Amino acid sequence: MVSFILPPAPTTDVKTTYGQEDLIKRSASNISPPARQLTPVAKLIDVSKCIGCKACEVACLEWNDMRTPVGVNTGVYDNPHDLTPDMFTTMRFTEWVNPESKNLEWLIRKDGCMHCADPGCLKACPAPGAIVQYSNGIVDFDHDKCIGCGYCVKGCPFNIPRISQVDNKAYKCTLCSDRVAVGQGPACAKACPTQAIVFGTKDEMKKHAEGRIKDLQSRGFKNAGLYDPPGVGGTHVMYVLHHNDQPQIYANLPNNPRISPVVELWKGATKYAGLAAMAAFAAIGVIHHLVTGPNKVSEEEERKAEELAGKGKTS
Amino acid sequence: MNMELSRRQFLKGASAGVAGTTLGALGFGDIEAAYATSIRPWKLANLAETRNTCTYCSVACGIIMYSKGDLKKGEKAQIVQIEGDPDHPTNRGTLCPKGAGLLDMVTAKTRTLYPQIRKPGSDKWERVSWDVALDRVARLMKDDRDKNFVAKNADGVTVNRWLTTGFLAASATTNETAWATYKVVRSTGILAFDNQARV
Amino acid sequence: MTAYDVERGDGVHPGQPVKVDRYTAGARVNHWITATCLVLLALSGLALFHPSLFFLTGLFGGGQTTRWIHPWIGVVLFFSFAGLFVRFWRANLWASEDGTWMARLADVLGGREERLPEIGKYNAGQKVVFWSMSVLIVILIASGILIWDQYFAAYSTVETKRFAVLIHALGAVAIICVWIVHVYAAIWVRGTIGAMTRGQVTGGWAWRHHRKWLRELVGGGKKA
Amino acid sequence: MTNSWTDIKNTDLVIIMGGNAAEAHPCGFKWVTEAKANRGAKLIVVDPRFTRSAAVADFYAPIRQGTDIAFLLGVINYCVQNDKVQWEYTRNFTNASYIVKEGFDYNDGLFTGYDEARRDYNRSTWDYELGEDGFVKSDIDHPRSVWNLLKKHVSAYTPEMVERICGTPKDKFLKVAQMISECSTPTKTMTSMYALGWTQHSKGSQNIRAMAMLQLILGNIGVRGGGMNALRGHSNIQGLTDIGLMSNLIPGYLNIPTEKETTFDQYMSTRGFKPMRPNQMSYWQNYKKFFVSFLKSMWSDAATPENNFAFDYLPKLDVPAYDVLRVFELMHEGKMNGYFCQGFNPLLSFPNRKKLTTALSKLKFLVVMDPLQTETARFWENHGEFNDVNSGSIQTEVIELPTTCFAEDEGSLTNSGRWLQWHWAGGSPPGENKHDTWIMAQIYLRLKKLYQQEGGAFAEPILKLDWRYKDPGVPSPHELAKELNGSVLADVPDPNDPTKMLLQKGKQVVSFAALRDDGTTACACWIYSGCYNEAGNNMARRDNSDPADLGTFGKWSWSWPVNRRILYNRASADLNGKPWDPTRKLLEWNGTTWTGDDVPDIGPTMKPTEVGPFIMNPEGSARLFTRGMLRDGPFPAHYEPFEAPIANVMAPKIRGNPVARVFKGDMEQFGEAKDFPYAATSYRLTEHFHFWTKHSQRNAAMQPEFFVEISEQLAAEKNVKSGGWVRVWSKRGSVKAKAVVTKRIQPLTCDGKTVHIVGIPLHWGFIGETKKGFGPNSLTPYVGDANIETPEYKAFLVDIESIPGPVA
Repeated sequence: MVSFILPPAPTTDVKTTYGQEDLIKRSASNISPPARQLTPVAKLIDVSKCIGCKACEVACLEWNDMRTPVGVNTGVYDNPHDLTPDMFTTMRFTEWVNPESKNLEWLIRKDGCMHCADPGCLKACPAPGAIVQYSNGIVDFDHDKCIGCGYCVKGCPFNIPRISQVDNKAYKCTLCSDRVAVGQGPACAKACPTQAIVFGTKDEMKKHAEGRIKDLQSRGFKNAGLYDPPGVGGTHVMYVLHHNDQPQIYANLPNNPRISPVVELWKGATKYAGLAAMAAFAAIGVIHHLVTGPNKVSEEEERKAEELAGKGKTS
Repeated sequence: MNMELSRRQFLKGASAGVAGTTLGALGFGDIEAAYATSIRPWKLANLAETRNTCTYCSVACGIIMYSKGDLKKGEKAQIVQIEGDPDHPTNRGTLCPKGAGLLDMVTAKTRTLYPQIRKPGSDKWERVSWDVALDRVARLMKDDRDKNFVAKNADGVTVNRWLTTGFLAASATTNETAWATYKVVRSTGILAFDNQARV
Repeated sequence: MTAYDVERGDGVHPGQPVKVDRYTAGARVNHWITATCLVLLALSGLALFHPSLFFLTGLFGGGQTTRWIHPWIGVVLFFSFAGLFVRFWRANLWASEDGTWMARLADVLGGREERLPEIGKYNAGQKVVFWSMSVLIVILIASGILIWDQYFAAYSTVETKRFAVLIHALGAVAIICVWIVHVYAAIWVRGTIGAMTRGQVTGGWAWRHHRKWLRELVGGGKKA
Repeated sequence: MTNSWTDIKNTDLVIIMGGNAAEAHPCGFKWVTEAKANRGAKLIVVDPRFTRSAAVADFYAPIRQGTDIAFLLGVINYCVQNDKVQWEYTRNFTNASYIVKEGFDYNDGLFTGYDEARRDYNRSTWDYELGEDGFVKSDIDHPRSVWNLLKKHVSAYTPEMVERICGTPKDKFLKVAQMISECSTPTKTMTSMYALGWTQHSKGSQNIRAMAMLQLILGNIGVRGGGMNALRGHSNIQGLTDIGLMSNLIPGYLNIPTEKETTFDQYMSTRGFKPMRPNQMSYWQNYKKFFVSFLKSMWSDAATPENNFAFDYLPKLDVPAYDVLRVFELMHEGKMNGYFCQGFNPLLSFPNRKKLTTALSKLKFLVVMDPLQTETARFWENHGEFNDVNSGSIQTEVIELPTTCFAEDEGSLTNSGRWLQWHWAGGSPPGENKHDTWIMAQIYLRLKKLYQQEGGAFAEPILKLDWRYKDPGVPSPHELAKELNGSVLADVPDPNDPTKMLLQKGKQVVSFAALRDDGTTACACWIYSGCYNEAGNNMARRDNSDPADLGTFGKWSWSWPVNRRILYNRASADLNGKPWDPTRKLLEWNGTTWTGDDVPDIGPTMKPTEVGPFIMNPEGSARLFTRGMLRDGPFPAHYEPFEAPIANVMAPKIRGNPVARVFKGDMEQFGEAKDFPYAATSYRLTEHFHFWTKHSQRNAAMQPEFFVEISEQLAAEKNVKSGGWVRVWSKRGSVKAKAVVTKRIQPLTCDGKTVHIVGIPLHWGFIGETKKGFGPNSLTPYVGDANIETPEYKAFLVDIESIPGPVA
């Protein structure tokens, strides 16, 4: 019996060591494409199976040795209320009345880093190597290199990274790259009781999603689909949504996320045009000097000044 | 005789049960690899593993407790991580939020740590030794039992019951503890004996 | 407006050559503080502006320090420049001859001063530098505060910050270009730097470049 | 559970009613999602609230708390009316065709024989009619056949009546009934998942019976993917109940004698039931073997045939049971001096907290053994409004003994699927914490010493208690587990071949089949017999292979009885022993013996056509009509909770369950709908486990603060803002909480009246990492189920108002 609940065991390919040569992207650096291409991985979050139990949140906290403060109830189940430097993932609950069926649907979305193929955080980061992307797709922060400028926050189309007030460094879900490195899935995926969160190679996750989507369509969710937004080159954290035609009902999941054009302009044209402009001004100065030579005061002019001053004195 | 299957055997055996937790090489390689990176080293390296059962609800999920130090080797053991047991047929490595937080219960700031007595009318605890506490308990029991034990009821029927002291048994102790408790409590003739089955 | 052309402390000392007081000690200190800040800001800013310049963070003891020190230098610069502004703004108000001067930019660049009108304490070029600096610094401090996340993260949306960070970058590029012009002019026009070091220029220098100002000083001296 | 968690993956329809599996048992609920994903199974949730289970359900129907019987009898009525009955199963495997005694009747909400003064029935007419042969008469067409009486009984519960009582819109009810009725075919099964949502009512037992009856007529008991599955609460509550840690129990569901049963023979005479139908097994005929073996395990050599195996050492009951409600009532009356709490927090667990505090204050001594600091151990400590007591005036001596927790302890736990799973200690205890076993042993040894030195009241049972452990100070889990399994005390020669030994002295018995009533065997808990036999510790088995891939896992740990995974599994095959559904084969009769994936719940060679599947019943069949076994009726009937927003529309004069026990003074403590207009219910949240996880910082952060849930409509009426503060009060107490205003709770219309529901989760107290808070037990009424006294936590009345937040 093929289980739809859990993906098939992945077919392993070339074993590899894990290091700089596995990076396909490195913040503020140009690197040559990696010699080996790792199997792209993905975490699939099936929102239709999520019971919002928060096991993933607690597992994440424990695995990462984090604690998030005991807050207050604000009239909703969303505790903690938002992502923080000590909370890489959180459940966002939405009570949505389906206009067609008139039935209440309790939409529960696990929010966290989407591990974009084209990561805005990495694009914005000025610190070389502080944000890296491995060729399996995981986008990771290297806190030794992070300078805490918060550019990643501005670069992210999903509003994920958070800057710690304690050590002024950026934090977000690492997709448990340390677990994946030793052949395990992320802590959240392992814990998830209903296996609404599953982890595997991206291809397997897409296949797995197909099965789930068929099942959902058979249950009347005709717009069920996979959320793998092309605007950011696809993501390594994907959602199965029962209403894929309107992602925004899931606590404002972006409809068609992409890196903000402002950020593109800032990190694109501006960067180069800026340097060029400054260089140009300097160069013009040098050339001008060569051509016209120094602008010197002549003896005669000194004398004229003395005359003027003298007049002024002797009169 | 207790067959221990490795997680991977289990994978082959059952339907891809715990694939989610034991993906072979998602690109990355072995443990040394993790050390070689900027990411913090594999957290569970060189820790002792002990199999246990979640203490909370009666789904009874299998768990693996990772400890610094190994009780089986007679060492002091400090548990540092608790995860679901991927071999377990029911939970297959998964845990609910309570189970995922088990470690915090083991290491809770509000765990009891030594015997204490609160004297009548007092507003504070006094720390005492086990001997003092246990002798006191035995004495209180005996005095009450001797005073209020009912050997025969009004009709002269032998009833051998002790009604003035009651015992509320736990709900998460082992069957073995339960049996030891049963023996002791019943032998005294206590009838006010109950457990958490109802609430 | 000519009255504005003479600033406090300006004066003439006859002799051979004539010496002319152009900047008071206070003005010079104020200027160099501002100048230092601007240079440090440029260096730390550029370090975070383009990866190829990230090595500049080394000058400040690493990226983290660079990140937190940059905005504080900005604050110092802002107030320091405010001082300069108070000193210089009147003399930098636009005068009739400035238009002509601008129109004859070719002669300016060619160093053919004789074809230019007599100029007060500041020529149009210097005034343009002065006012661009003033405007750009306001833009930079404003946009800078918006992206000073360590203290002000909560006060604006991410979208606002995105625009702020772009504007900050553009402003920085502009101000650096202005600064290059400023510095180059000082070097090209020999005898200028002394104005900001010793506070004096030679009479010839004043005659050649700011004759109107010189006449007023002399005239003023006559009045005195 | 009749089945197991993993078996749920075999079902076609899951009905979650009287429970909230996704919320309270997420990892067990996994198997519901497995069934949905792989079998296309459907999930129905019927609940007053749109729960986390409902969030992933295919169909949700609202219901007013405390009206489940009306709903379920309505579904049975629907099945009867539309002939959606698994007839072969119902005819052959249930008592549908048995004839009931003349004179049995049901009128105005009452069965024959009600005595209002005693709040009890004379149940003599609630029984079968016997023939000359002494066996029950059987004829399904007889006007007094169980089936015809059932038909008549449920006919009142029309869809209209269900809507009127339950507030479930007719169309939604019919949809549910129709979906359920489809499972009457032999190849479709439904599983029922329930928990405290059914038990915590004054008619809790009948809630469950109603569903059991429905499952029987659908042919869903004993089959894969079927059954009655009690999710159960704590990790070993099943085990503690199995081992009989209750006032009236002996391990393995034997009973403590009452004072009417003065002698051993008199006690036995009312047990060991004879078959009521020809050829039936009536397994309780072995009662004496289990009972004697138990007595031997208690008092060993001191239990001899001469002293009736120490029958007199057992205390005799003067009342049906000393359940917690009765005990705290006695405490409240000042009739108790001492109390022990072993890993239990009654101050937050039992109803009417004010009464509990008064009761505890009247004790001479209270001993608390717990790994965590409990509110109960600190009931005397003033915590402002959260525990507003005057320490000085409380004369109770409290002794707190620190225990180990699961991680530091070895032994077995029994889960709701009856699996006994062994676990190992992995951590060193903190501080001076000790195992509960060590503590019990120390208390026992010290008490014994005192009796040896000073003598005292009836010391024999204590002095002669079998305590021959390697280290009497701390019996090992293995020694105790072996006692649970049972052993042979004396050689027993083989009757057929005297040269051979049937049983060998000192050996562990294979299973309860080997137990004897002559004192030659000892066994602490007969249903656990086989858990630790000569084959070793079967509870520690970890072979998770599942050959049929049907979730049996027969070699994983050990389940009672005799490693049987699905109870009544013989009923998975038809009268001739062929599986109802070959694709979900469990057992099959091959002509000479039963074969299959599970241990047969019947003699392996017993002919299917002769012996019924329900061997524990003298009838050999399952009971739609339960004779006099339950105090409140052989059939379930709709009764309102003691505190209900509307009167009982079927019998307006009856308040609550007419035979539920109500102590003097408590009746006056029930509130009226006019003063307390809103229907409250209490429940658990997935982020927390009772009062334990509030000690876990990470769990505390997930759900930090006490709140109550109300509908947007009620919030508007009462001008309550979500996230604002409210006060909720009943006739017994008052609590302050944050308000969660939600679409997940909707007002219902019952008997023409709008009923607003107030949801009150538990979990908060005055110790731990969470914000200090109250619990629903400050509000709940002091009354329990008519049969087993489970407190009525799920349905009571409150009023609510918006209040300004505490000035912090």
